[in-house]
Amino acid sequence: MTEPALTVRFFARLREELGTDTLAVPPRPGLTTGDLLRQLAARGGAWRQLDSGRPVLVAVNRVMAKADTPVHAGDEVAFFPPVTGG
Amino acid sequence: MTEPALTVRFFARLREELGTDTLAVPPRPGLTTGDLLRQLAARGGAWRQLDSGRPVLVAVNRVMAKADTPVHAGDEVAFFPPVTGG
Amino acid sequence: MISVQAEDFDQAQEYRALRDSDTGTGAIVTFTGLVRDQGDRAGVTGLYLEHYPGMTEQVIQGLVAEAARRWNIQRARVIHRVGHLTLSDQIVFVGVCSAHREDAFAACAFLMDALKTSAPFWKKEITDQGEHWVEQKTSDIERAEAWAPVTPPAAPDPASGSGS
Amino acid sequence: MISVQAEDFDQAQEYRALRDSDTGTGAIVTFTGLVRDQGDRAGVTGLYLEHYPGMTEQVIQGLVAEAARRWNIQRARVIHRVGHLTLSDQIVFVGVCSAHREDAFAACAFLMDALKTSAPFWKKEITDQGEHWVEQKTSDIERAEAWAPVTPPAAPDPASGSGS
Repeated sequence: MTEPALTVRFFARLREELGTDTLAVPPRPGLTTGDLLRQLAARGGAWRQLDSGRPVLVAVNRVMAKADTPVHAGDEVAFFPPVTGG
Repeated sequence: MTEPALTVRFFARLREELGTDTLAVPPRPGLTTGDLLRQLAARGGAWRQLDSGRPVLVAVNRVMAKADTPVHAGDEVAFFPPVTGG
Repeated sequence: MISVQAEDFDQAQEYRALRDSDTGTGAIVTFTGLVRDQGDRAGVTGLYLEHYPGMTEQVIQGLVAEAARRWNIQRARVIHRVGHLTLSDQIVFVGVCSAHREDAFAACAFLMDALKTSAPFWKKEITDQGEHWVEQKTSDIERAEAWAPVTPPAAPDPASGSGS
Repeated sequence: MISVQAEDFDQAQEYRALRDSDTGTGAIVTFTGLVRDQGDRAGVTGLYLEHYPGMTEQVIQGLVAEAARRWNIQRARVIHRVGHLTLSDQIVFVGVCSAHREDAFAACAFLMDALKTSAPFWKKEITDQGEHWVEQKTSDIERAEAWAPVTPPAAPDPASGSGS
């Protein structure tokens, strides 16, 4: 039985600029949202903006999370710009 | 030609307790709203409450006034309890 | 626009009028006050609202003008009913529209707080046990005074006759 | 009750529902947000609103629960539209009823401020010149933080990857 992947989602400007709304990423023990963000930024190109200092918010399983929040197999991790509803 | 009287009006609880909504009072040089209030209180009975320390607001010609606001022939002076609308 | 009236009003119609005013409108805040069963005493079944015709309208005009000086608002509408009202009846409406929500919220709350303490209306509550004039609340005075720092001093001294 | 929907809503119907809730209701405050012609840039003709389905509803439920803990309110209704909207369209509705106006005003303003900064919605403005994602405003963050003293700390750290 293979371990379920992490689902990574992007919204709004990030979704558009990365040209992706969902990715499956293999989990790794001890992985945090911050690790995941840097790992994605290392893809280069538009992905670099994830690690550029521009604010990126993160939610894990639809709850706001922090850069040191651990992520596990099967989790849904979402990265998005600061929210602008209302 | 006789000088026009002061019109004195009462509202709400005062109107009810004094049994009066309008009075004509002869004007007097130098009269203030405070003088008028004490003069009316001197009638005794329910009128005493005007000078009893219970707050009484006053308007002269439909604008809020103070105890030392002068009143003149023809003015409309109104006494009433603190307001409770809204 | 200001109305002091015995008749009921239609909140939907007032909202539509505020909404139609300007393509720059981003925020509409409305307040509606209703007759509730618990006032100064329990078991309220109705209200009688007295006012000082002529002075009331003038005071409210002044409050709306002050709101328009203090905040960036596009339109304000005030309706206050008078006479006999029953449980759950609408008493008062204040609606404000603005480009921004902070101005609309502040102007609407200011108008309500100021109406409560400076417009010549008086409420008598009718209960199963009889009727009584409502007492002015210290909390209402404090709320109105909390707006004061930017307000020109306009609050009246009570012309209480108690001595000097 | 909370709705996140593409369809328009009827302010009048929402007001009626709030009004019918309780004979103890003394105050109803409503906020409606509209698409205005001047946003981050001038000449706005429409908006596109994206959200995070599932998370959005959960966040708003949490905000309404917090409002109900902090103020004495009888009912709160939140509607937020998503998708394509045009000039003067209704975007968002927050309606609150309470015995007292101070609770209704505070809860309604809190919900709007909190929605702006913590619910996962993103606005793209459409103008004659093209389209652009709206930037979060410092003033919105400050307004939301101004409610913080009584709020349990729930604000997310940006998971910015910029070093340690």
